[in-house]
Amino acid sequence: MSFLSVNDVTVRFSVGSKFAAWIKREKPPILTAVDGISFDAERGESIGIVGESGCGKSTLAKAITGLVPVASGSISLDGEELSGKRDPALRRRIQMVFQDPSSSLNPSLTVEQMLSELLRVHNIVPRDQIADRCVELMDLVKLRTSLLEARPRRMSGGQRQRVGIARALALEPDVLIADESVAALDVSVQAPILNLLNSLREELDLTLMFISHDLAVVRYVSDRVIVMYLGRAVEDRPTSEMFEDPRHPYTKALMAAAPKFGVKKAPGESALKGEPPSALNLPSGCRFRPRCPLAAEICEQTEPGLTGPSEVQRAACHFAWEDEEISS
Amino acid sequence: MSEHILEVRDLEVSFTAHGQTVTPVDGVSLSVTRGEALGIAGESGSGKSLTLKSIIGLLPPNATVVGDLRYALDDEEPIPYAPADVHGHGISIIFQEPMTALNPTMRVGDLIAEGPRIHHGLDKKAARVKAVDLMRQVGIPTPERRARMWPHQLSGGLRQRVMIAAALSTEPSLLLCDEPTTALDVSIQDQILGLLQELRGSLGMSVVFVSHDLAVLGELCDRLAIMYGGRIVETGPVDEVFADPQHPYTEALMTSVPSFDATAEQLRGIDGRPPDPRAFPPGCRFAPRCQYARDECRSAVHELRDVSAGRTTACIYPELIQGVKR
Amino acid sequence: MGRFGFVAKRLLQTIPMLFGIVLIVFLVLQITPGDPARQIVGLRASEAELQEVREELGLDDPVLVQYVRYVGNVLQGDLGYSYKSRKPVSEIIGERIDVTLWLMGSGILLTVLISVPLGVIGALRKDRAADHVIRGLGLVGLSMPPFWTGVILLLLVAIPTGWFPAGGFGETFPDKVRSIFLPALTLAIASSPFIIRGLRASIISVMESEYISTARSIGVAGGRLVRRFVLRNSAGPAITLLAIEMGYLLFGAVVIETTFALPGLGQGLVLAARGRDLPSVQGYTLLFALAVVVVYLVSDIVTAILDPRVEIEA
Amino acid sequence: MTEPPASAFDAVTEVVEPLAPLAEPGIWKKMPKKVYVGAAIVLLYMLVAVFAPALAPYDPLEINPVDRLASPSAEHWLGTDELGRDVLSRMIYAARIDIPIGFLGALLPAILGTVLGALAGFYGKWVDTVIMRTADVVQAFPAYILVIVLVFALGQGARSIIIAFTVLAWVIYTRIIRSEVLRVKDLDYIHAAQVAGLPRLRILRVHVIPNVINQTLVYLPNDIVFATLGLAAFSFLGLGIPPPTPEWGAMIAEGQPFLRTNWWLATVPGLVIVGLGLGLSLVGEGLEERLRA
Repeated sequence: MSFLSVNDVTVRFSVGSKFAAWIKREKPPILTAVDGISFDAERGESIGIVGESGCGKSTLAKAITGLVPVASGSISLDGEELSGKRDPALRRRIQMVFQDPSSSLNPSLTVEQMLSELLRVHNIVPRDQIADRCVELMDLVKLRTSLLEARPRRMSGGQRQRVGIARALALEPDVLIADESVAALDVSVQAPILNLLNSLREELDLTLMFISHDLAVVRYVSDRVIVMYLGRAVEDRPTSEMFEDPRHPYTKALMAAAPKFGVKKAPGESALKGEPPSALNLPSGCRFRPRCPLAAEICEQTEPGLTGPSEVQRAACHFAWEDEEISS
Repeated sequence: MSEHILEVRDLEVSFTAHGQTVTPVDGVSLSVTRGEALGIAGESGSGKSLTLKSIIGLLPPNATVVGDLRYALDDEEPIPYAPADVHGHGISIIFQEPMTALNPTMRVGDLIAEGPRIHHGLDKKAARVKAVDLMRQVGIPTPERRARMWPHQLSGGLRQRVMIAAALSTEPSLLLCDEPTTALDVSIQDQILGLLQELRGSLGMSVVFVSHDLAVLGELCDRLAIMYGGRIVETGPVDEVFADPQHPYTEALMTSVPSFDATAEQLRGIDGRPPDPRAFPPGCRFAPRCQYARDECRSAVHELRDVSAGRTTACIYPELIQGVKR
Repeated sequence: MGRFGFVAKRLLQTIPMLFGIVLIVFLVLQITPGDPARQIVGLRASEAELQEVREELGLDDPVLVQYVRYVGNVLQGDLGYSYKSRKPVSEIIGERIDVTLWLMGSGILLTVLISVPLGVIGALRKDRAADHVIRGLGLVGLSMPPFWTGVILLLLVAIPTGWFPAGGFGETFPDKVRSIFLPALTLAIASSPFIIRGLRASIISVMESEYISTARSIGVAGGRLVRRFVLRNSAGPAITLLAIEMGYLLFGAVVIETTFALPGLGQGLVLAARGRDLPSVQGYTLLFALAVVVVYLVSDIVTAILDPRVEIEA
Repeated sequence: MTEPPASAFDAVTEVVEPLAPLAEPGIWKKMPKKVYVGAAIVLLYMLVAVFAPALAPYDPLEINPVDRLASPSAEHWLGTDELGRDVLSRMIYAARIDIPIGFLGALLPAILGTVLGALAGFYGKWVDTVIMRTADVVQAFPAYILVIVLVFALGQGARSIIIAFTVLAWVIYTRIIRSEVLRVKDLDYIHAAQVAGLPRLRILRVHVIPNVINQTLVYLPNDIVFATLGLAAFSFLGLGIPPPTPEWGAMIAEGQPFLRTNWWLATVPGLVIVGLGLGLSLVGEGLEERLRA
């Protein structure tokens, strides 16, 4: 049994107007944001989840933290099943760092109030040690202790993001999910936050799930990367292996599309044609087929499963492992 | 015939509120030659976007602009202009967020037709045909159908293409780009960059492209200007700047983003935060965050000095820079 | 689907609201102290006479039965009989509605004539002298009780010039115009500050949007910019604002009709309330509430037509 | 206009802008000048109300048939009314009626409306439906018409007026607070609190309310103006405070017949109302300016 186990998780939202559907005598349209995602993570492992907007990566994170209900499938941590209505003691073990530093901290509270509230409500440390623990947390995320008295408005984006990390660590979680946690920061302050996450993971033996649209960033912090497209995982491989030799055409295209130093853009060229289809109206067979350079007849008929030589070397393309034996 | 299509000398943009004056653009000079793509890089608060908007006079009314702006019509020498002179005549702009940049209550085809109707005196019907042509030119599939759609019915990538078509509708010789790919997905950004590169070639336009992302600028631009704290701190051809940055800030910017092809080594990043225009530090504005800073830096007078042909830097100790290992 | 769906949904939403309105008006009867029958027959009537009226009005039936009957009557346009004049309330309303329509109509006209130019000037001259003056006047206008404004107009305009009557409603068209002018002006002074403030904010927000920058950058300027880019985008909020203002205007009409002794619905409501004439009070109230519901509905539909983004979800 | 417009019923929420939280350090110092000017005016009115017995030269109810409709003089600064009562004294005593009713008539709906708005926005589902549909119905009655009807049903007097204002005016607070709660509820710090497993009521109390409550504070001064104007209007119509209690609106009504001869009888009470309204509006506008985030 793995430490964190995500098993065939599906998340659906009903979208559009129920009234419109009622008039048309149809069921309200259902959007499947996350469509049968499975993966296992070990304690201390760092998993990157990468994909473009609308691929379901943030929804997956919210499902794991319990912020959105799971339609089917299961999530378990350390052998314990995590339902939507999990009790606070279990909830505590999976914490999250959010994207936008301007809205991820309560503007009314000082850092100390924020941290001590959590320590108090969850009885993390005895009451008389709360103040000391707050100082320790600040040291952990490398912030000046004097900032304990500050409110978010007085802090820079990078500082706020560190407070966000401290807040998550206050509950002594086993799993830390970072959802686009550096995307809103200025380029020059991203690196220190990434370095901090890397060192904290080692220091505290955290299982880190790092969600991002940016392949290079994911590469920097993850042991293993899952690429998502329209709610599905299309590739799940160890980081170095995937970056050297991507197997899914979408992964290849994403890597080709990312701007690189010293490479001039060719006129009119692009790695990936067209735009993703609507998640409400998916094509038959493989959902990447309409944009795929390799698309063949089989892709129209059968949706490829996520398979590969091992549990952590998987890709959802009929042609991904053509040159290799698949051990199943 | 002059080489330059645009010349900006000692541009200052300032705002006064509650008796306090802030100058987020503080003495910027730059020039763009015909057919050239100039990239302006910088972080939030560097003044890059304000610089761009003052070229086309789209700053909010409470902004004060001082400086010498010259633009060359056809084959003439650059001459001073008022922003209204270039609206629809020579300079166009595209923005970061195409949803807010398109009129929500106007069909996209009608918006693109505005330019031809005003400047070429086309009637409604001819302008509409022209609009559809432009939409086809920027790679919008089924342009006849999409011309009748409202902005909110299009995806982000198509909206940005509509924005580009509207900008091209006045046949500009200089296109200003204000982070036009930042709000887009990587694969769509890649498409838009390819499109802009293609249009540059086919229309012979000059481009000024503003972005926080050096790699994006590198894909499209010939020359780079790096801005920090309301000033340009380094300029030069893209390849040379990347290979051998002559300002510590440029170097720091390059080493603070994880790269794609190199194996993971510890990223350096930059301590502190970008300076607040309300309280720029004295001397070299990067000095408080600079790993090479010496005492003299804190009183250095800002001046762009030539390093080699076509390259300038504001750093007084460029020889200290260790260089980027890539 | 689109906008048709929006209109359909909006119409459907109105139905439960109408029942709620009728319920509240009906409940007033229930909580009002005193015996309606006694009020009708007078203090000297015998117990038998009283009982007869009670039965006639069904006052002894259970509350629910009375409510259903009341709803049924209202649906047929039967609002009951006035305790005072014994005439049908609907007939009394018919006699008075003319004056109120005149007052509202000319009041709205003057409001638009005053507030649109001032709102536009305020927005275009934001934070300059003209804007400060307009905002200052607006602040004073908001604090002025409308009936007092009427009194001041009587004192400063009607009495010295003698052009306008101090009260009453004329018979001929010119007389009607003369007698409605000052009340309408009073109404306009009371409601303009809201509209000016809202219109100013709406135009400013449109002018600051990036699509105005886009338009200017491709050379759209002057009247064309206003016509094709500003107007349609700020019209929606302005119409909504005017619709909301209708609620205040109706109350303003009540007060102003009393100030200027105009025999309209508002004066009728006040007289009925003072005279404790319950069916009349209910009738007037119901009518006023219906007017608001209809105006809001129309405003929502018009804004939906103006704004392509209003889909059924709105 | 970046979003499609809301229905006219909910339009008030379109102009709601996020405000600084209640606990923003230093936000309550350094107010714009207009707040101090406005507050000084309001304070002056309050002092007059409190010290009315000491300030008023005469008993406001004392009838003096000999000295009817006297012009202003050293004895009667503002003259006397139809019944020979001293107008200045009546104006001063009226402050003891208008000010408390105006303040209470806004404060009670503010409390009720804020609580209901927070509940509707935070809990959603049927709680939201019930509260907001009720709000729609109340809002369908034009402004103070509902107050007239309620005063009709409950009987004249201060108590009925305050109840009627409360029944009517909670709607606007509810709409404002609800829309702000909906906005805040979707911010990441609320998600963070949920992920941290904090109890829902605690999230509402500590993380939501302190960040939206200033909306109520900013709207309150305007609402006091409306309530004061409303009270004056009802008394003017003869439906508010019954005579002989002095009340500014009623005094305007009493003075109107004598407009040609004793014009000050009907005009001066109005000026007094305008003064109070201006003071309150200045406070409201200045507060909003300062708190706008």
